[in-house]
Amino acid sequence: MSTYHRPVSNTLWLKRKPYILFMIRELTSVFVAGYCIFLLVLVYKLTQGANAYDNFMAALNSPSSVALHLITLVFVLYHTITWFNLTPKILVLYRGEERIPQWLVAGTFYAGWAVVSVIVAWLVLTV
Amino acid sequence: MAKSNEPIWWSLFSAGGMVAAMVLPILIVITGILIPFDLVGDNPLNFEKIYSAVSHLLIKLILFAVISLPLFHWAHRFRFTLVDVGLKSVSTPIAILCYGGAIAGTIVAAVTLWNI
Amino acid sequence: MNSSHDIVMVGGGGAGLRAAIAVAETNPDLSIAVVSKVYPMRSHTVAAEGGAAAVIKDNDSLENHINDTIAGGDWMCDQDAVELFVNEAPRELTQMEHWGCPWSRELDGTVAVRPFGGMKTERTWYAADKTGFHMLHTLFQTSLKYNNITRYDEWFATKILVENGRCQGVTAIELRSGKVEAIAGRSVIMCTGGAGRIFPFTTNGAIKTGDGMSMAYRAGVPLKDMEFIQYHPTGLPGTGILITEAARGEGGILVNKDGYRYLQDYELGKPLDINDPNHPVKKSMELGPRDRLSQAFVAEREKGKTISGPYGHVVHLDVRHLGEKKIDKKIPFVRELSKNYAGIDPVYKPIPVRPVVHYMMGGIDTDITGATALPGFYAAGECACVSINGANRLGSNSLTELLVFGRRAGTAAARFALENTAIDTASLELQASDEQKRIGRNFFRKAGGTERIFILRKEMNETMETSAGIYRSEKSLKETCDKIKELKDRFSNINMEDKSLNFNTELTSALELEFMLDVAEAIAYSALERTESRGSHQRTDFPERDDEKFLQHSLAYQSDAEPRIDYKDVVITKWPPGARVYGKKE
Amino acid sequence: MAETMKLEIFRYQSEKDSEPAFQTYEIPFREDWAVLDAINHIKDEIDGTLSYRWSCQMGVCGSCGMMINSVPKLSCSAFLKDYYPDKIRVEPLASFPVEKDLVFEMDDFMTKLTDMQPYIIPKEGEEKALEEGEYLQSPTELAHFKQYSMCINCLLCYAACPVYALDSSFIGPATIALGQRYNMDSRDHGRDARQEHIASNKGIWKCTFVGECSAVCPKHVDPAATIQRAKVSSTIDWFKDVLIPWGKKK
Ligand SMILES: Cc1cc2nc3c(=O)[nH]c(=O)nc-3n(C[C@H](O)[C@H](O)[C@H](O)COP(=O)(O)OP(=O)(O)OC[C@H]3O[C@@H](n4cnc5c(N)ncnc54)[C@H](O)[C@@H]3O)c2cc1C
Ligand code: SF4
Ligand code: F3S
Ligand code: FES
Repeated sequence: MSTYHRPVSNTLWLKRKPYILFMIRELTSVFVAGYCIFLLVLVYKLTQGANAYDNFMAALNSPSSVALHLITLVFVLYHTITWFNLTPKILVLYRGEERIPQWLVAGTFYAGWAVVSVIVAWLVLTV
Repeated sequence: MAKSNEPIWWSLFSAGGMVAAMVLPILIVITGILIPFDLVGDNPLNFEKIYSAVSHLLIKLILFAVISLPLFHWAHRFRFTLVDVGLKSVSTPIAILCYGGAIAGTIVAAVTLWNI
Repeated sequence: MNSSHDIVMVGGGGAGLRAAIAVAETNPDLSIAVVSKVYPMRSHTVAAEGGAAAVIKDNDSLENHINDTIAGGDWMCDQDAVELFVNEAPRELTQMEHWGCPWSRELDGTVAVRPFGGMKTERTWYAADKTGFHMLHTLFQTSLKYNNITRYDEWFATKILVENGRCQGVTAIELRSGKVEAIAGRSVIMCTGGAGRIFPFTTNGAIKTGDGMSMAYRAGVPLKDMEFIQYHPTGLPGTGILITEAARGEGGILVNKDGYRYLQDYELGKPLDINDPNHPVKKSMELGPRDRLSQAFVAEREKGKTISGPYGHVVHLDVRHLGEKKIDKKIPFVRELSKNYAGIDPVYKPIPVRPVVHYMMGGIDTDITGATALPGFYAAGECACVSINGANRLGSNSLTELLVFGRRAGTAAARFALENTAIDTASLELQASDEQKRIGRNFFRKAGGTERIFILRKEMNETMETSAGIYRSEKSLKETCDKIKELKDRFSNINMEDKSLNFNTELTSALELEFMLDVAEAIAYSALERTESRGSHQRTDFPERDDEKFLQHSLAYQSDAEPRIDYKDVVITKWPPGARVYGKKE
Repeated sequence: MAETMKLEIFRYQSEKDSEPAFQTYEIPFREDWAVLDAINHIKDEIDGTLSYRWSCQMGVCGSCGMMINSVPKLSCSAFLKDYYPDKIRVEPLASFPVEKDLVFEMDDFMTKLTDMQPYIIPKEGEEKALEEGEYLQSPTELAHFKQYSMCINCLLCYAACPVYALDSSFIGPATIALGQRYNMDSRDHGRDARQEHIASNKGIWKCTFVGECSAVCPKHVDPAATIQRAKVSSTIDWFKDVLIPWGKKK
């Protein structure tokens, strides 16, 4: 009598849709990091004076930059949505015996996100 | 108490995830859409304005967090992703590389911001 | 190769685990084996829904619980056993609480109780509608604490080992390897549960095949009161899945095809309006005892008032008036089961139900310590008959019984083990190797044979339902007795397709069928001999209760051609037989 | 002509086969049949050699878990009508060693569960005697752990978790949820002992929050959530330990 160990391959991740979605979720972090490096470069250009900075900013108008931004945006939005949707799993709150509904917890984060976005836009663009 | 250093990485990962979720989308919209398509008037990100803004300590700190924390978020996720796709045997070097990268980015960010 | 312990539990359900913990707690030096054909948490105690009875509230009294139990059992209960059971019940359920059982609670933090059928006062402790599940997992998880408990998970016991007039262990098959071994013990406690699978429609899981009853019967230990089989009035048609009595305890009603609450026609009281704050009235209408409700169903069917469906006739259990919120809070599992297995949501539609075989009042004859006629051999739980359930068990007494008598059997068996240390290992090994040969010859290596296990099982199911079911007669029972004889003959000609040693479930099905045929035989013959009607045993040819002749427990002994049925007195202490009255103001 | 459908079942018998294979059976299609009913039909009427575990047929004993079209399910609660007329592929729960056919080996889980100490560990010296009655526990306190006590040990969550598939040293979802069930019980004081496992490198920190454990859990235990919450509380512990090492030593 011997047991049979089924082989597990690393392509396991491609075998079921939920796993693929998970992998995409994890890979959003690459785009997150990418954009942060972009911000870092932007700040670095600031230290190099107006010229360097202006050239860098001008490059934002190029089609490739726009394309890269759009792709990044898609992934980062995916990150935001999955992140907020998971918050009620971690924040389990009770009002007496009743659990505060998950949509309410996630909803609060979405609302917070909207507020933060408006504030950031206002700060960056107008002040 | 079980000894594990994961809590430190995990808390940085979580903080980074939250910051990224909250502020990155709008920033990307600004630098990737609003600016190139001229939807927000005349050069709102001009050098003088941004430079003076970033000179504020508070803004520096915020920018520092916005750059550094998501790097740790990446480091943590990417580390596990690499392990998951089969690099388990080299999981320690991977961890060093990933977190090392985030730390390096953090230092560069700190130094750069300091210099403004 | 064979193993030896001080005490061997056969069965890892509620009774087996409670007994094991009792021993482990009283004496940490004793080595305990828990042998179970499934992982303990799969045991059918897991399926119990409604709750467990014990008096704790001020509006209740021990005397009430005793009265309800004795009257519910139609005076077939041994009153000394009932008294002791009721006295120890609160302590046992409190013990479960201390072990972490998630009992539902009152706002003040005390344990909540609910009403149950045949009970004068609400006294049923519950954990939503998964009481058995929570009790079993609490016991199982608690048992992990004791390292003097050795588990034999997925070991299938086949035979009791008797040596020098004493039970000294069992033989069992390790399912994963197919090896047959003796598991020796200075004392053995049988806790193998019921045998509902003898019948076609049952709330019982596939593992409830009367193994322990049969093993005892084969070893010469009598089976007591086997004619008393409880039908639960509200099972789902087809699957037999139980819709707990708690559904009625919370206010659910039973109606026939005209939407009429037919129970009022069967001396179960007058219905109150469902919106009346006093509905449901205890010991009345829907909260009458199970035997009477099941019998009322048959009468309605004969009047043509039931609803015919794909799995025979049904009536409706209506809980809609409770509303979604209460249903989700108090009986969520009822909703889940109805949705999954009957395709209806009880919030919006009534649930189709029919009586299904649920519980064996009878079993291995034991005294109040769990001891049997065979020294060193004890029994507890549904496979035993201490006689607290009489001719009809009251809902929610059984889970408590597992605890009270599981613990008692554990303590008594431990004492026996300490006093009788000698074990005849050599002879046991010899017996084990004989058993190995028998199993090899009759099953593993059996060639030829034409009978399919499934066909024999089906025929047994059919004869039991039609002739030994809710209503019986001499004619029908004689047919069943003959049929069982025939099936036993045919069993020796079964066809075994699977010859492998490793996890051979065809082998276990065959062994289980062989056990069930024994138990079916004991049931049919005991029922034939009892020429009266009492509790769940209703004879159409003898419709009256006969206290003169039958205030007696039947004892079935296996013997060559037919079992021998003997009798012994019911223990009556303070509560002389009376009429069973339901639905009346007291 | 009655409708039929096909079941493709994983077969492995160590005494005969060195490799597993799939065997296809044709079964009658019945509206109200669960996959388990169909498998029972095969066992009874077509092929007596097929082995699998089952008992309650009502989704509570936890024995009948199988991969049904690659998704872990209780076969007694997965209905043919949801697949008809396509073929259904049935395999033993993923990630576990196969004993025979659909029967998989559970030893790993049993060891992990035992190590987790899933029972009430009372505060020393403060145990209540039985005569003093029950511990008081409000419905709210009950609600805090009730969900985690609903686990039927069916192990679907293990079969769904890719992390466990790749690394079976991971303690895994159900075991952690059961540890947390006791940690959150107002009667228990054993958290420190359980943290040794929960907060170790084989425990919660291996979980990358794939979340499939919760998606397949038939009893809505939500082990994924439990694990993430344990990460939060263990992180708080860690900071307390590091930042105020002199505090909180009892
Ligand atoms: C659906 C349902 C609902 C119920 N609801 C209630 C209720 O609300 N209240 C109440 O009081 N009662 C209720 N009951 C009755 C009660 O649950 C049972 O009587 C009780 O659980 C039986 O427990 P047990 O320990 O005797 O047996 P079980 O829990 O059936 O355990 C039997 C054990 O024996 C083992 N075993 C059997 N044969 C062998 C063998 N050959 N070799 C090795 N091991 C073997 C099995 O593996 C198992 O571990 C209900 C019963 C059912 C079916
Ligand atoms: S957590 Fe859910 S899926 Fe996992 S074993 Fe428990 S009940 Fe099954
Ligand atoms: S699927 Fe596995 S990775 Fe974590 S969230 Fe569940 S345990
Ligand atoms: S058979 Fe019990 S859970 Fe499916």
